[in-house]
Formats: sequence, structure tokens, C-alpha cells
Amino acid sequence: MFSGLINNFYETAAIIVFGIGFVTLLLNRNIIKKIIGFNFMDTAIYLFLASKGYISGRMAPILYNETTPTLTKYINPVPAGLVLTGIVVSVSFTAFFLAIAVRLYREYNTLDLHEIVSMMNKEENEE
Amino acid sequence: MDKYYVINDIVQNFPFISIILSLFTGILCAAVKPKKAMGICFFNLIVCFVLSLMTLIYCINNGDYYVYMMGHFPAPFGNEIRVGVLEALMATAFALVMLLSLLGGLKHIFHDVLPEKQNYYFLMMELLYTSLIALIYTNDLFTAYVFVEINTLTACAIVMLKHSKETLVATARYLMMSLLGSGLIMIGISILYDITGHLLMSNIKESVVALAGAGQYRLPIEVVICLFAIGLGIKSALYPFHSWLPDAHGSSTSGSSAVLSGLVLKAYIILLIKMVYRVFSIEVIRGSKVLDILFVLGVLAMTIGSIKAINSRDLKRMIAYSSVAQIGYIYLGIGLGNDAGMIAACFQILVHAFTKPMLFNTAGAFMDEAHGSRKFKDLVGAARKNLWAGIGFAVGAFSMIGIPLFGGFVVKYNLALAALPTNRAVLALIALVISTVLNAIYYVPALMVLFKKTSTSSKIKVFADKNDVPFIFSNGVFIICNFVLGIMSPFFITLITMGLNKFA
Amino acid sequence: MIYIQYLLVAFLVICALSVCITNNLLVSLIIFTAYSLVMSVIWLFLESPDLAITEAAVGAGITSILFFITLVKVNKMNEGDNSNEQF
Amino acid sequence: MSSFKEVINSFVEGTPNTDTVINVKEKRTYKHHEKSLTERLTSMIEKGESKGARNAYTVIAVIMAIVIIGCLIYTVSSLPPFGNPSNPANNEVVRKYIMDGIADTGAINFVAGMILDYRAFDTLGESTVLFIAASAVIILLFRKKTSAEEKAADIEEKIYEDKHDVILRHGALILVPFTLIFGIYVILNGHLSPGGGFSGGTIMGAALILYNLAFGDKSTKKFFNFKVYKVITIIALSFYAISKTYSFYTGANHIHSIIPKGIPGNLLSSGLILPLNICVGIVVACTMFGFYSLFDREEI
Repeated sequence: MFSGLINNFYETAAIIVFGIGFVTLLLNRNIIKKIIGFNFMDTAIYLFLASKGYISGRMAPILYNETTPTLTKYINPVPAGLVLTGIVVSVSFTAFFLAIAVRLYREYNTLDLHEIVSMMNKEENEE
Repeated sequence: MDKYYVINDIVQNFPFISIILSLFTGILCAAVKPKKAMGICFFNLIVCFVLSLMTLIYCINNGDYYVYMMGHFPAPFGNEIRVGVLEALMATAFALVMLLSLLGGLKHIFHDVLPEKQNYYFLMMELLYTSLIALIYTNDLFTAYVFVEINTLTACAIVMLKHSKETLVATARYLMMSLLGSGLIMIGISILYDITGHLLMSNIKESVVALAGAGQYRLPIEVVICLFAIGLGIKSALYPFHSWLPDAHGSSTSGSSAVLSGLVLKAYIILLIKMVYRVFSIEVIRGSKVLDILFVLGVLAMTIGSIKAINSRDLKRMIAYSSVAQIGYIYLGIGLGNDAGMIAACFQILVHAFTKPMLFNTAGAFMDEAHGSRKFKDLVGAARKNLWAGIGFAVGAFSMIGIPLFGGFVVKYNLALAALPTNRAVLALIALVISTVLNAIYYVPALMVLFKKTSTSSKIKVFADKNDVPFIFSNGVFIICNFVLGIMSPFFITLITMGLNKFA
Repeated sequence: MIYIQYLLVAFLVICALSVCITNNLLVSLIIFTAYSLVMSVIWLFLESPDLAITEAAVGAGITSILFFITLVKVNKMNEGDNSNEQF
Repeated sequence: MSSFKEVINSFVEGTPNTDTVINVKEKRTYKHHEKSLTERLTSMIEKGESKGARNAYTVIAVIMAIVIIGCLIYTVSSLPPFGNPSNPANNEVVRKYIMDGIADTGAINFVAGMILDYRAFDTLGESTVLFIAASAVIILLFRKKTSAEEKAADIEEKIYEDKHDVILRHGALILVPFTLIFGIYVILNGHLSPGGGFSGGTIMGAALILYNLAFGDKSTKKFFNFKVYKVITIIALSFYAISKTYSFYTGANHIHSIIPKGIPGNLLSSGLILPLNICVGIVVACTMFGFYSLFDREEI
């Protein structure tokens, strides 16, 4: 098992960062921290995916110094395309979540989600 | 060329046209005034309904599925969508439900959403519909991921469009849980891509079956199945991950609640069913332990969701918790692991999609009578002031409880039949009985409160709110649909069976 | 070469951990920016220049700007104390 | 200067070291800072809230996360080895993308060919995600300013303008054109070299943001306001959707597409990829600047 982990060190690191991001997103009370955790989680997945496309000794999938491509010269282009899509998705979500954070701060004057929820419950009980 | 790729009928283009049309008209909504955006949205939904219905009829006549290439390259090189009876049936039902939910909640949409942002409501709804049908039709895992993200974003947006503090908090929690789910789904797709080398469902299935046969990568496949089940479970509010649902569905405007509970949750479950059949193959799934987990979680959801609903003092929250319980039925059916259970689960998707939006819309109508309050104590006698909504609520409640003539009964009957031959029969039957009793315990008192005679509403003065014609219309159609689903259930079950047979 | 990659990957994990531990939002944002930059270098090592250029522009550029501007905004609201203002 | 102990304390408790780093004005409150562990504990005791259920939830969540991560790490150890050419992922799909990519799409950059031609449906969805996110941020933050507020903003702008940093302005004067041209280069060469619509658009967006920071809102508004944003974005996305509809429709019905592929390697080649890259670039540049502008002053 251990040699497998060392051999796949990019994937291992990606999973560890994914775990840290996952826990930060789930448990941290601060919304900004949650968003950073979400970004960690997503980039970790992209690292995982991108390392799947790498083939040692080959180069980036752009035609170089030849007219007809040689298969053994280039790495796998599929993961790169998927990650490119994913990065844009995650920046969209970051912007959306940050906008919600700004609005929440304006309404409740804090960024602590637990505090916000307890304030909301208190208001509801008062009604 | 494969026979499934041949396009020789104009009808075969319709699923693709409905996806692109809703996307395009959705984008256009950003540029126009709210009333016009509403017109575009309804026009698009009606067109999509007609197109999907024609596709459904074509598929029934044809008796087979076909694959539509999105581009010039066949699988496994390009994207493609796959159209069969089940997909077309769901797309038709979803278009109808969305149309009726929007009509029913129209008054509230124009009341709850700020005037300058109303066109964005219809934009989000259209793009939500795009993502729903794309999720239903797609045959490619990564496309599914992209449209899951669109679905999440638009679903959060229609929650937060109601201008209040409460919806903001609900949106933040909903978004957080959804992002966790998306992360798990994405990493599942990555591992699956790594061990099979494909993103297209049919090709992945071939590889997975071959790998499972050879006994290779047993652990990764097991882990990936669990990741998808948890990820989609979070997004469809399976029991331990349901914490976001009551807030999000309870606080948003009634049209949004209707669409969220009726359609958004269902799309993820349909994706899960597609994965079970078309990505992992049912044999591999049966070999893993995930069905047991889903079964147990389904049973827990059925009971605990109902108990939470009994405890709530708020009409919309009660209906939202009832969704948790109803989602439990679907997972119970999937967890049984046989075809009959899966058919019952699919039928429950249809029944719930037609019942829950009606309940939310009528709840919105009651809230008008109580000056916007959702609390039961303010809603006493509300159904007497708006009898048409009261009838709708009663029909929905009877269906949810499982009284014969309604769809809910057929679902429970079929689930019980499906459970009998399995080794989980006792637990499943007990859960069904307990959950039926619990359903009655909260829906019957709710009905009694709503129809109670009070000093101000001893006589039924008005049959319905004359100013709200769209609601009267949509409620009527919803009631008819509920009866149709209950009475003509054999027809729908035959359709679902046809579709599921072609899935495998 | 492989040792540089080990080092970079270790840096990623350390960055993620330190963001989890620190309580100062500004510090965690700066760490996040550094993380994105290292990530784009790693993508060059993985022979994906498309990703490297996108991550450098999006992750280290726009996302960080958005984070910082949110922080500035929140700070400003705190100073002005106009939190009850409706819009 | 504060003592070492104070520095350590401030690090542990999360309050910034006010004496050394922060000036007096910012000293007052740090509400937007996350509460430190000790603060949380004291507030918990003071309020006397029963946190039993929440703690149980936290413990369960942590256990669940650890189990998931453990399973995943165990899975990683048995996955195909890193960098091996005979992995299952390197199959006939990759072979087709590389060997036939130039003939099929005309793009030298195989990644661009893949995302904008072979798997264009995903990319259409992705651009839509960006558009939806921009709309959602507009919903959340956009507001029409009243005339009084506009006046106040004008005055602020004037004060702000006087204080404008000479270095920033001159730096921006040099940097903005180069950044813009680099962004345009990256977009136009998306099918020939690394980059494409998304990265190029983001670079252009960054250039616009720098311009706005250096020269103020008024000069930006002369060429970029909400109306311009709406029109440009909708036209670009509609063109994207319509052109892809054409290519999907012809593809599925096995009709020959009339779009020429051009000579691979030339700037004007590879069929629809170049126009699509331009569209995506425009949408992304507008959206990124729109995000910044909405966050900064709640308008575009």
C-alpha cells in the first residue's frame, strides 16, 4: 500500500488536501473560510484529475515540430479539458458564495454562520 | 453504423431542440422586462411539453431507445444524449409540473421578488429546466456533472430570489451542502475515469462489467459507488443529509418550493437510477453493499422525516419534512434491489412530482388568507376562505397518506409487493405501515386545522380567489393529474417498465 | 526533478493545513493565493500549460481579488455601521 | 513593541498583533475576524447554550470525513500507477483525439480541439454556469443608486482622485495595454498555443480591473456600463448557442457541415473554434470585471 501511495504521490496529496478542504467547508464557522475550503477541495480534485493525464517523458498536447502527430509524443488531453471546465465552474461558485457572504454580513453584521443561524432562530421565536 | 445512431425522423431531434431552446430563451430573459420574460418562459415550457410528449409517443411506438450525437463524433469521442420511454416520460412530466407550479405561484412570485429582479426569476427557472432535462437525457458523466452544477446554482438562486433575511441563510446552507455533494461526485468521476478510461455511460459500463468479472479494482469500484450514492444523497436530501431542506423549501416563495421539492430532488434520483443501471450495471450494484445502506437510510428517512413533520408548527416546514419522508420511499424502492422496487421508485417520483408542488402552491394560497404567516395558529380556518385550495390540499394529503384512488396508494402497494420476495420484506412492510400511520398523524390534523370553523369564517363566502385565475387553473389541472395517476396507474407502470427494460 | 515536485506537493498540503489552523482571515487569503500559484507551477510540471495559464489567471488572480474585495467591503461596512440599510 | 509572549498569544487567539501591524483606526473592532477558540468557549459558557446536539453533529461529521478520506487514500494506493503509458485512461479515445484531432477539428492545440469541438456540449454548459453566476451576483448585489447616493459617490470620487497614486497611474498606463494585448493574444491563439477563451478572457478582465483601480469609475463607465455588459454578454452567448446548435444538428443528422477547417497552424483555421474562443473570451472578460464591479460598488 505504501509504495502505491509514494508512487501516486500527486493523487495522495490531492486526497489529503481534499479532506482538509472538505472538513473546512463542513465545520468551519466562518463563511469566508468555508469558501476557501471549497476552493481547496475543488483544486485538489483538479490536481487528482490532471495527474491522471500525465505520462512520464511525454509533452503537452500541442503539435510540436512535426506535421502529422506521433501518438507517443503527447500526454492525454482529456483530463486537461475537464479540469479547464471545472476551474470555471468553481470560480463561478466562489463568486456566488462570496456575494451571499456580503449580503449576510450586511443583514446580520457577522460572518459566523452558526451565530447567524442562532440569530435567525431568535428572531423567529420573537415573532 | 450502429442502428441506434440512425436519425430518420424529425421527432428524434426534439429532445435536443428542447434543451437548446430552453437554454437560449433562458439567456434572452436577462434582456427583457419581467412580463415579457414570463411570456418567454411559459412559451418555452409549453413548447418543451409538446415536444417531449411527441418524443414520448414516438418512443412508445418505436419501443426502443435511440442515441443522439451532440456533434459530429459518435461515442466514445463526443457527447451524446440518449432518449427512451422513461426519459421522455420524465421530461414531459417535468415540463408540465414546472408550468403548473409557476402558474400556481405566479401571484407570489410577483409579490415576493423585487420588481427589477423578476426577469431573473424566469431566467433561473428556464435554465433550471434546461439542466433538469439535460440530466435526464444525458449519456455522459461529465456532462451530467456540469449540469448538476447548473442545477445547484439555479436552485440556490430561486431560493434566494425571495427578498428576505431568512432565505439568504437558507441559501447559504443549501449551497454549502450542495458543494460538498458536487465535490464527492466529481472525485467519483475522476476515479472512474482513471480505472475505465471513459466518460460515456455505456462505455464505462462495459469496462466496469469486465473489471468486475476479472476481479480487478474491486475496492475503487466499491468506493466510487459509495461516493456517488453519498453525493447524490446529499443533493436529494436523503435522511442524514437532509438538514438543509426544511429551511430552503420552507422559506422560499411558493413557486420555488414547488419546483425544488417536485423536480430538483427528483432529477438527482433519476441520475442515480441511471448510474445504477447504465454505469455500474445492476449486477455489480447488487454485489456491493450500497443497496443495503440506501435501504436502511430510506427506512430511517420515512420514519424520522414524518416525526419531524409532526413536530413542526409551520405549514410549509411540515410539507418540506414530508418531502424527506417521501424521498425515503424512493430510496426504499431502490434499496430493494429488484426491478419491481425500481419501478415503484420511478412511479413514486412521478406521484411525488405531481403532489408536492400542489401542496406547496395551496400552502401559498392559505398564507395569503393569513397575511403571509406560515404558522398553524394563524392558519385556522384558512381553507374555508379559499375552498378551491382546500380541496387541492385535501387531495394532496390523501395521496401522501396513501388512500386508494390516489397515486400514493399505488406506490405503497407496489413497494409492498416488491418487498415480499426479498429477505427485507419484514422490515420494509413494518416501515411502510409505520410511515403511513405517521403520515396520517400529521396530514389529518393539518386538514382539520385548515377546515376548522372560526368566528370569522363560519360560512364559506368565496369559492376561490377570483383575482388569481392562474392558481385556480393550475390547481384544477394538478387535481386531475393526481386522479389520473391514481386511476390509470397500470398504464404508467407499463411505460416505466418499458423504459427500465431498455436501461439495463 | 522529482524532488522539486515532492517539495511543491508538500507545500500544497502545508498551505491547506495552515489555512485550517490560522484564525486571521487576511493571512489565510494570502496563503490561499500562494497555494494557487504553486498549483499552477505543478500543472506546468504535469505538462498542462493550458491549466497553468488558466489557474494563474483565475485562481491566483481573479479569485483572490474577489476574496480581498469582499474583505475590504465587510471591513468598510463595519466602519460605516450602516448595516441596517436596506436595498 | 510587544513582547514575544503577546505575539504568540495573538497568533493562538487570532486577534491580530495590533501594536506592530495595524494602525489605530482599525484597532477598534474585528468583527469580521473569525472568533478564536477561547472566545468561542467563553461565549458558549456565558450564553449557557446547550451545544450537545451540535457537538454530536460535529463529531459525526469529523468521523464521516475521516472515514471518507481513509477510504479514498486506501483507494489511491491501488489505482493505476502515475505516469504509466499503459494505464486504462490512455485508450482509443486519446488515440483518436491526438491522431485524428487535426483532421477533425483543425486545431493544433488538442485540448482546445477537444473542449470546443469533440465535447462542446460540456463547454456550452460551462459558459452557461458563468452566465448564471453573474446573474446570481447581480441579483444579490446590484442596486440602482438614488441621486443623493450618486452625488455622494461623485464627491468621494473627486477626493479619491486627488489622492490617486502617481505610481499606480503610471504603472497602469504601461501595464494595462500590454495585459489587454496579451489577453487578446491568448484568446486568438487558443487553437494554436496554450490558453483559449477562458484564460484570455480572465486576463482581459484583470486588465480592466487594473484600469478601473487606477483611473476611477467615471472613466471606466465611458465605455463599460450595465447596458454594454448585458448586450455584449447576451450576443456572445447567443452566438455560441446558435453556432453550436448548427453543428450539433448537422452532426446528429449526418449532414455535412459547411464550416471550413482551414489550414492547420494558421490563425484563421479550425472552423468554429476561433469564433467560439472569442465569444467565450468576451463573456469571461465582461463577467470577471462585472464580478469585481458588483462586489466593489454594487453596480456595473
